[in-house]
Amino acid sequence: MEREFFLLFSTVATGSGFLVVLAKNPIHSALALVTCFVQIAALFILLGSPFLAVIQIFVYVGAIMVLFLFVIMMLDVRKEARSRFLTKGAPLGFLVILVLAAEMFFLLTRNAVFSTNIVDGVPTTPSIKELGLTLFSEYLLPFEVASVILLVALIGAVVLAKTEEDDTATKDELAGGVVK
Amino acid sequence: MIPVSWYLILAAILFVTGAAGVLLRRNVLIVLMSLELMLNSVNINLLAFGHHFQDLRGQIIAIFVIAITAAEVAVALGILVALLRNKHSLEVEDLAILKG
Amino acid sequence: MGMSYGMENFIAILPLLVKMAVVVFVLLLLPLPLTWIERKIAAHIQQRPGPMRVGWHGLLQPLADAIKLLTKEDHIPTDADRLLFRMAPVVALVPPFVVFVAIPFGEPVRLFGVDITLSMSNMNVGLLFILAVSGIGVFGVILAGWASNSKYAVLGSLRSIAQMISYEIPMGFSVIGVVMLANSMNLSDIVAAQSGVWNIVYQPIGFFVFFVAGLAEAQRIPFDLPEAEGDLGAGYHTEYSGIRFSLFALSEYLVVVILAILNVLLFFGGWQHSPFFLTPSLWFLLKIGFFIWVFMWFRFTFPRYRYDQLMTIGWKVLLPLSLLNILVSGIFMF
Amino acid sequence: MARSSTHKRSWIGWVFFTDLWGGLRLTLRYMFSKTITHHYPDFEKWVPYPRHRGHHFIKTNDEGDVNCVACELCSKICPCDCITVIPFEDAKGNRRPEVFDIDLARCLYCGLCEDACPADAIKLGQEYEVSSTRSENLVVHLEDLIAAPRKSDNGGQVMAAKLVKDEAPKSVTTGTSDGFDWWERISRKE
Repeated sequence: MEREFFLLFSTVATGSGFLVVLAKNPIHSALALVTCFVQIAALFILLGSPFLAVIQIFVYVGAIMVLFLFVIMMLDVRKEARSRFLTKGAPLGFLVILVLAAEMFFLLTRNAVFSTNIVDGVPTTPSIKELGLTLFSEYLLPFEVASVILLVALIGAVVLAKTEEDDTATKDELAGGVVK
Repeated sequence: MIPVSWYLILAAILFVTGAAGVLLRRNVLIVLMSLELMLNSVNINLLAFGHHFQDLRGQIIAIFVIAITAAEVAVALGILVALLRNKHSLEVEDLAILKG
Repeated sequence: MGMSYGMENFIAILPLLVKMAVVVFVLLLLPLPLTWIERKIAAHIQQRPGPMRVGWHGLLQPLADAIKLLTKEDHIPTDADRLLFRMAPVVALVPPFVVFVAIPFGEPVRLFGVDITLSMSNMNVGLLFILAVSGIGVFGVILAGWASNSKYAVLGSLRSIAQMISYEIPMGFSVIGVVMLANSMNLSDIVAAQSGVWNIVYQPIGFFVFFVAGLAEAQRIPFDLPEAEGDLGAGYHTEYSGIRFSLFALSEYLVVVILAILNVLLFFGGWQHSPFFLTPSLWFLLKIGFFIWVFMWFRFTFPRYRYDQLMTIGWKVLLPLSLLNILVSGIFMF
Repeated sequence: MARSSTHKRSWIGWVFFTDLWGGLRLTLRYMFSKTITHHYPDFEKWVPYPRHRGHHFIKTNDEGDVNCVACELCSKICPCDCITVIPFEDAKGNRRPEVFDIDLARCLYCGLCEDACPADAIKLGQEYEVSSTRSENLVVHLEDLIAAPRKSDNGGQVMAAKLVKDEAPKSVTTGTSDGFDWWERISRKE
């Protein structure tokens, strides 16, 4: 059962991942990315971390992608959809991608350690309580640093999106820019 | 049980897809989205290893990744909106003004 | 989250399948009585009788409306993004249904010698799950607005996005006090924690913020800016007709029901303290009905806020209030 | 209707939403009060004022002949060209209409025919239920016009009525009671 679910989720995730890169219209590729993120959240449940799955949906799907779509809708992308697809340096890029893919393929197939499941017994799902305790004790400093970074990003986004003259568009951008 | 290598292969495929988007596409928005895809594939890896080795740290680092990504996207989109106000273009090559 | 662990035999998942079927059936039929009730309330507030002609006091009117909507022409604008236009109503409908996976309707009951929990999944991140999934609901609105290729629709969905993003934050913060009191994000635990006193007593500010933010999330009056008929036609579903339009209406009604359920579960004790003549689940449903009635009462009483007022209320009133609520509850619990 | 209250509220009222509660109290009272609308067409019917311009009728004189002299002035003045008149000479040697058709689907009930008529024949009466599912039924002839209801003598009242369902459904006033003035229902006792 689990195996079938994994195959289903990973197939859809891979397909929509390709669509992100291949779609001409940014809206389409954003929606493909949303699909991909939802599949990845489902995979997180298979990996025994429901909390991360919900956070994934909350932050990535509910906030980041909505923000993306908001910006895309504010800009005029109809003419973008007709513009040139690839960059000038595309051949070099293709080469790099090929090397990267080959390298990963090589590492994954030649390394025998990960091809078998070495944990015996069913792995237990760590509770949210454990997760929270570890986060707030052992990783307190990184946590605080992350929150400061979020604050800085918030202020930065507001400053960037703010225009000199107070036009009406600022309010919308502010509303979009403040989130996360 | 699903062998951890399956997750690694999936993550690798998504990572390469994302990298292709970053390197090949001209549209800034799609480049940003491909970046998100790469970060997510890394998250899959983190959680897969955390699950595999029964270690909480995988989840915790994934939480940090998600938090920092949120910050990154907010700033990136802010920069994008500010840029578009000055230069009406969404293409990567038109935005290379620092190159002189 | 035993989603796929050890569910080999069919008997084990039979109760789950039955529960799913019941919930889907009820949810699909729920808007019929709700539209009738809403129209009757609207009518009586305006001192008129409302629908009277189809059936006894117009009881069959929603059925007639449904038949009308199903048989109407399904029109797609010329320059619309046809795939997304068709997808949007379905995308809007999915999150409200998914939310019901995590909602409990009472204590476990014994039926045919089997213990049956009155929820589909008693997940330990239930509250977070509900907030996250209802946050996805905005995608249907975005798709509809974008795919219609109409100015009204795009403006409506832009407003929608800004509003939903703004109010999700105070809404999420306002329930933190409740989670602190119950020491859990599991909805059954939250209800169990209110066996003494309802949370409304300890969390009046939290309830206020949640209620107002919920009205905004469901885009009900006085926060129905995204579909303000005065300035936007019908907002994001301006271009929709027939069956697709009715799917949007269905999802809007379900969001209202979810909000009522969440208000009762989080702040009004769920199925606790039922009076002697009611079973706990019926008592729970009664309270949900009361909240739905309150939402409808509000709708026909208040005028709409202006857009800048909406943003001011969200960011300058509700957000500080919810943060203050967290601070105060934290101090008291400490 | 709207009483403009400009008196200044204290901040305590603002914090506890006194004005919102006031609105809610008002609508709650309305929710459980009697409805004030006409229960038309099932139980009540509005009888229009005599000045109302509805379905046309043609007056007859004491001998039973129509007043109309078929001068066709109404047909000429009609802005939407909905009246057809064909004259003939009857046994007494008077000029009378052989055909007098009005297409109610085209008529805009402006009353110009009434003004133009030199013989005090055509008038616009009280009848307003002229709907039909077939447009042919909307062309009324001379005999229909003679039989049509006159101007109302008890206008401006709500009468008890019941719906008669046949080919052309109509609400027919019943009973002998005088009816009542509708405005009484919404008069506010303050």
